[in-house]
Amino acid sequence: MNWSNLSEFFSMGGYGFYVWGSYVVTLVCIVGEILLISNRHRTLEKQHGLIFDINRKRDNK
Amino acid sequence: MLQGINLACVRGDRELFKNINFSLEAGGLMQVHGPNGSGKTSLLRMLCGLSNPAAGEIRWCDKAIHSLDGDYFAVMTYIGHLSGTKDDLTVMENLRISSALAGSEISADQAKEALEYIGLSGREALPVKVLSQGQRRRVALARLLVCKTSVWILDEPLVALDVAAVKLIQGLLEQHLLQGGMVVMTTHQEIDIAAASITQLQLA
Amino acid sequence: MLQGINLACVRGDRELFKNINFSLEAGGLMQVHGPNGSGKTSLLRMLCGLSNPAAGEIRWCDKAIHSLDGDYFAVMTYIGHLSGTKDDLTVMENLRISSALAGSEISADQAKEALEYIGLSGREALPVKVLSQGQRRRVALARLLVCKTSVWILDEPLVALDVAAVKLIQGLLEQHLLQGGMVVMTTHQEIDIAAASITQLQLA
Amino acid sequence: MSINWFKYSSPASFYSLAGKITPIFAFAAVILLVAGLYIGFFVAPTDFQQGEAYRIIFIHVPAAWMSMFLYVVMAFWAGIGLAFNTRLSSMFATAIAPTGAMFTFIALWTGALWGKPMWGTWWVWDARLTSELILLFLYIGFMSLQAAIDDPRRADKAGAIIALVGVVNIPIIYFSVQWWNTLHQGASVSVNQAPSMATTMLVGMLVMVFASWMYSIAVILKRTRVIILERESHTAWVAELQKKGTVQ
Amino acid sequence: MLMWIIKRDLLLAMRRQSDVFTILFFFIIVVSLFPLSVGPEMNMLRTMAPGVVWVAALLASMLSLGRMFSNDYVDGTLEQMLLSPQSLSLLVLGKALAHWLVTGIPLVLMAPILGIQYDLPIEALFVLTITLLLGTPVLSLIGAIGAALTLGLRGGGVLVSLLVLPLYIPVLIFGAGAVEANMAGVGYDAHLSLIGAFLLMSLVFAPWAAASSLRVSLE
Amino acid sequence: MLMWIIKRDLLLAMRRQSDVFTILFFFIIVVSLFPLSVGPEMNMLRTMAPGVVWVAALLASMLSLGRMFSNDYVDGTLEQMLLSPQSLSLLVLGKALAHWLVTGIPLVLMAPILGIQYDLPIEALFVLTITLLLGTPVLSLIGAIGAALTLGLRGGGVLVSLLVLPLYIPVLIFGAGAVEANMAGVGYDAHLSLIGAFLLMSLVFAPWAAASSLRVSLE
Ligand code: HEM
Ligand SMILES: Nc1ncnc2c1ncn2[C@@H]1O[C@H](COP(=O)(O)OP(=O)(O)OP(=O)(O)O)[C@@H](O)[C@H]1O
Ligand SMILES: Nc1ncnc2c1ncn2[C@@H]1O[C@H](COP(=O)(O)OP(=O)(O)OP(=O)(O)O)[C@@H](O)[C@H]1O
Ligand SMILES: [Mg+2]
Ligand SMILES: [Mg+2]
Repeated sequence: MNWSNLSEFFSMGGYGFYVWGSYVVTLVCIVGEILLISNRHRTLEKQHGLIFDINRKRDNK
Repeated sequence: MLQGINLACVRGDRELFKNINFSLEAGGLMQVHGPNGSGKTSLLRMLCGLSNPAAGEIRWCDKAIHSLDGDYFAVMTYIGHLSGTKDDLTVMENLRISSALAGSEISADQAKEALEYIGLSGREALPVKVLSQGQRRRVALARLLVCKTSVWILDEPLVALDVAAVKLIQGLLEQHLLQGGMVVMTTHQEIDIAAASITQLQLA
Repeated sequence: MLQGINLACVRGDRELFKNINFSLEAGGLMQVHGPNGSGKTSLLRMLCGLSNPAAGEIRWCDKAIHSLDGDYFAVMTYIGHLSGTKDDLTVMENLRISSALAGSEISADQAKEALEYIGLSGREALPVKVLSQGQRRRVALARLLVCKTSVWILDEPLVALDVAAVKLIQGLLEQHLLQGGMVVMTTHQEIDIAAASITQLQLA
Repeated sequence: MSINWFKYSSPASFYSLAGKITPIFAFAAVILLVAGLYIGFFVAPTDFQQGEAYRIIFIHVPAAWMSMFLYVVMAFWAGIGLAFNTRLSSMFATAIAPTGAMFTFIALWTGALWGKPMWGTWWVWDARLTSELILLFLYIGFMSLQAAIDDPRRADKAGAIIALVGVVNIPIIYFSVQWWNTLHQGASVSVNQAPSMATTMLVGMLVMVFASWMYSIAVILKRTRVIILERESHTAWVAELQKKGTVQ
Repeated sequence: MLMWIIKRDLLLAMRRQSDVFTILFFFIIVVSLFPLSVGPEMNMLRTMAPGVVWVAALLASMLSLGRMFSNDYVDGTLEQMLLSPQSLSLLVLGKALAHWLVTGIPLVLMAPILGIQYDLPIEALFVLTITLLLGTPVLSLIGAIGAALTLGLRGGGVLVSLLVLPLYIPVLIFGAGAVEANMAGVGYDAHLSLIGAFLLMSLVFAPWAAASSLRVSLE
Repeated sequence: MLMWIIKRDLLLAMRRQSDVFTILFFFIIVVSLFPLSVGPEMNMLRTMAPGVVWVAALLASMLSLGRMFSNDYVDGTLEQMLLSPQSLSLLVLGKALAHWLVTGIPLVLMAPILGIQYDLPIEALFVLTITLLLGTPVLSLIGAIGAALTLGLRGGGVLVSLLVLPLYIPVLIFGAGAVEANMAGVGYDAHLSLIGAFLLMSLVFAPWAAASSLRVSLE
């Protein structure tokens, strides 16, 4: 084990800004990418749902 | 009201016409005839103030149009060879924006109605670049439906239109004339438009 | 010789037409009719190989045209909505260069003759940008006089032309058909062309 | 066991296949990520030269490798799509680009953050750095071109051409930049002075590389599915899916 | 009117979202090209930086000028605008502002990041951004005159750049100069207020001049 | 065919002489702006010179790319060329060559004069000219691909630069590198033969790639 306590872990031997800056931005990128894709998927679902609704209405008439 | 006095047009070293005189009253239609290259477009561009006559003067309500500027533009609509539509904007946006820039803002409903009348319903959301030639022309002409101007200057408005659309435009012009509007137009196609007074202007 | 088999066209999410079949023999004229936006231009662009049909095949002498490529282009001339002329070049240069690029070089005399025939004499040295709309159209159509191709595909060739020019083109087409050429054309104007066989194709 | 691969080259059947296998890769990615980070932060010792700053390596190197590799894969699929007119391969290429660009960006970003403590500057015009930057431009060019074309099939073909031209250029760029830089003995520091790595460091890094692999595969499959849906929304099989309510 | 024209141009830009991004990336690429051809020595690059960024911004803004009126000219919408009852100067102002929003703003936001590539100190980055913020609208406004004049283009292409560039150069010199002054430890207020003066002057005169040019070009 | 297309494009350039001059003028301006914005130290300017001249040449050549096909596209002549029985690659080659004759050659001729402004030694001027002579055709050829791909896309002018600039980089590096090598007293043969190799490669592949791009764009 390299770290005796949490603050030592966060300070990264004085390089905290650089190390955590890298990891946080990477995390943001990855989460952002996943969110963007699922967002795209959800709007598609909504659109298809809409088409589906219209079809149903037409069928009912 | 709209008067041309001794108009002449020179293009390059060629004199296209001279001593053209006419006077157009409310409800009057003027049809400009002539073979290709006889100067019809040149005349119409003068009438709407886009170019200046080599000689003579154009008057609106007895004042020279170049002294009126904005006031004349507020009562006049010109539709020329170019369609004046943006390829990247949708049909709806084109109509609303061009009307707004021409001085009369219209609501989405009004625009929708006009587009339906002119036969573009279902195409409101398409960008103009994917439309057919005749449909583009219709977008340009749709402005006539929503503008509140009295002088319409139309350079071959019927080009690329199908038979149904020609009928539609014919009806539109007749209605405009009936309401006291004025129309100056050219066309190579035969068309009969009923009007209180019709002037035929023949260019050589 | 020119055959369309089960052609279909899809634009965006709209199916413009499907199951179009036709066959055009030497001396045959095909007129494509339909309201604005019915897909006439789209069909003609397929016929000349500028776009691919969504389904079906176009054959020239029983071979699919996309397998022929250059060989088909050598016997075909297309004139569409766009004039295909350079604004900055003179009428004469336009004609000579466009013929050369289309595969048949012509001499200045030949070009002069063609331009005279089509009613542009005296304008040979003017840049196309100063010409009137109808005159530009004539420059484009002058290519028909000097090309030696047998299939002509013409998209509204009569637009912007005056009555005299329409007559001229009519005569030209009839002569071409008489000599065993083929013509596919669209137009919204009424025109009667004599031909050995006439196909009327109506798009919805 | 023989799988009928042709069956899966149609978007419809690929759609359902991808739906089934994506979670597997996603799961593998998470496991590997956790393992890699654990090794990276808790097992691997402090570097005696660089101190703790070297721990950036666990994302920097995987990201840099992925960025280069994905471009080649993208160009490959785009080329296949262009040559054989297979829709699915073109969709793959389109789906790979954003992920590749993201890894390129991460490599640049982490590199810059590493450079400041190590070299005293965020950026130097060194061969590797410069060619990574140009790689980002190539990705962005590919994506902008595709975004600017409305018709997806045209976009596929146009994108394929630029991707192929780009892939020819990448080695040329890499070597020219390297040579340019060595001729000019300007930069006094270079990434080549990497520390001789402890085994645990190496293991951590490799685990992270595999995690990036799994992540890329999962994300790309998922994005391909979205693209398939977007493009094929008018077709019968999507309508079928809608009826069943199984679009996801 | 002003709102409509800005709205229209922004809408057109949105339709081609890639437009905004490509201008931005053009800027980035041009700035990044210089080190490639000059060599990687940081000291020299740092001295060059303000000049390079400014020249690149000027080019990026200038490159997109062509489209300001010519698209509208070709499809006949400009003709229609001239026939509009509202003031043409206002219209030109609207178009110049839209141009700045689409091209200028992204450059301003991007500049500091590029400055880092050239290892500029923080304060210099700040000055660079401020000068660009004040300077880029001037480029759009003056550019509008040039764009309007080039519409007619009767052999006057060179004449126009000759006419417009002398007006660009002061902005460039004071823009880059302010950053250099700051890096040399000298005050840069004078530079800034001069650029501000250019901005005011061009806001007043450029729309009018461009409107007249448009009328001439379309006659 | 090849002759006719070259002839045509040169004729068009002659008609619009201003275009040729603007490109040249742009080149001169960009090169001359640098001393203005960077400062007058001769040693530094001399080191910068090859890079600046090469970047300026690259930008000037790129600026005119937009026009390579788009004019022909708008007025329908490109459509007609696609329907020509002759090979499209040949046509593209012709257009790229014409582009080089109109934009590349004037730059090559102008470069030594601009080099003098930066106090380059005679031999370096000579090397600069040679590299430009070999390098500018590559720019036109690769540029043709970008121009063909972005055809008909609004905002294509900037998109084209985004696509081709990264591809230009090797030429830029070796072009500027040769001059720097010469000034440093090192041999520059390797640089030259590399540029020559690029030229050959792009002569073979670029027309073909650009022709396919044209077909895609016009579909
Ligand atoms: C923005 C700055 C940076 C960029 C764009 C960058 C880019 C890259 C690339 C593309 C690779 C993979 C190349 C290959 O494997 O051949 C790589 C690997 C590597 N980088 Fe960086 N780097 C940057 C900064 C740094 C810094 C500051 C360090 C450490 C001082 C560093 C250390 C390493 C190491 C150790 C490797 C892997 C070892 C190897 O494969 O040779 N990098 N980097
Ligand atoms: N610089 C010039 N030198 C000689 N003639 C010119 C010049 N500029 C224009 N022309 C001629 O001026 C005329 C312009 O005609 P205009 O466009 O007004 O015709 P039009 O009646 O509208 O014809 P169309 O029915 O074809 O539209 C053309 O005959 C053209 O040849
Ligand atoms: N992306 C799209 N989405 C929906 N419809 C489209 C799309 N692209 C084109 N269209 C439609 O396809 C049709 C194209 O028609 P085309 O140009 O072939 O008509 P045309 O018969 O030549 O008409 P015209 O007589 O007006 O010249 C138009 O109705 C247009 O609205
Ligand atoms: Mg006319
Ligand atoms: Mg049509």
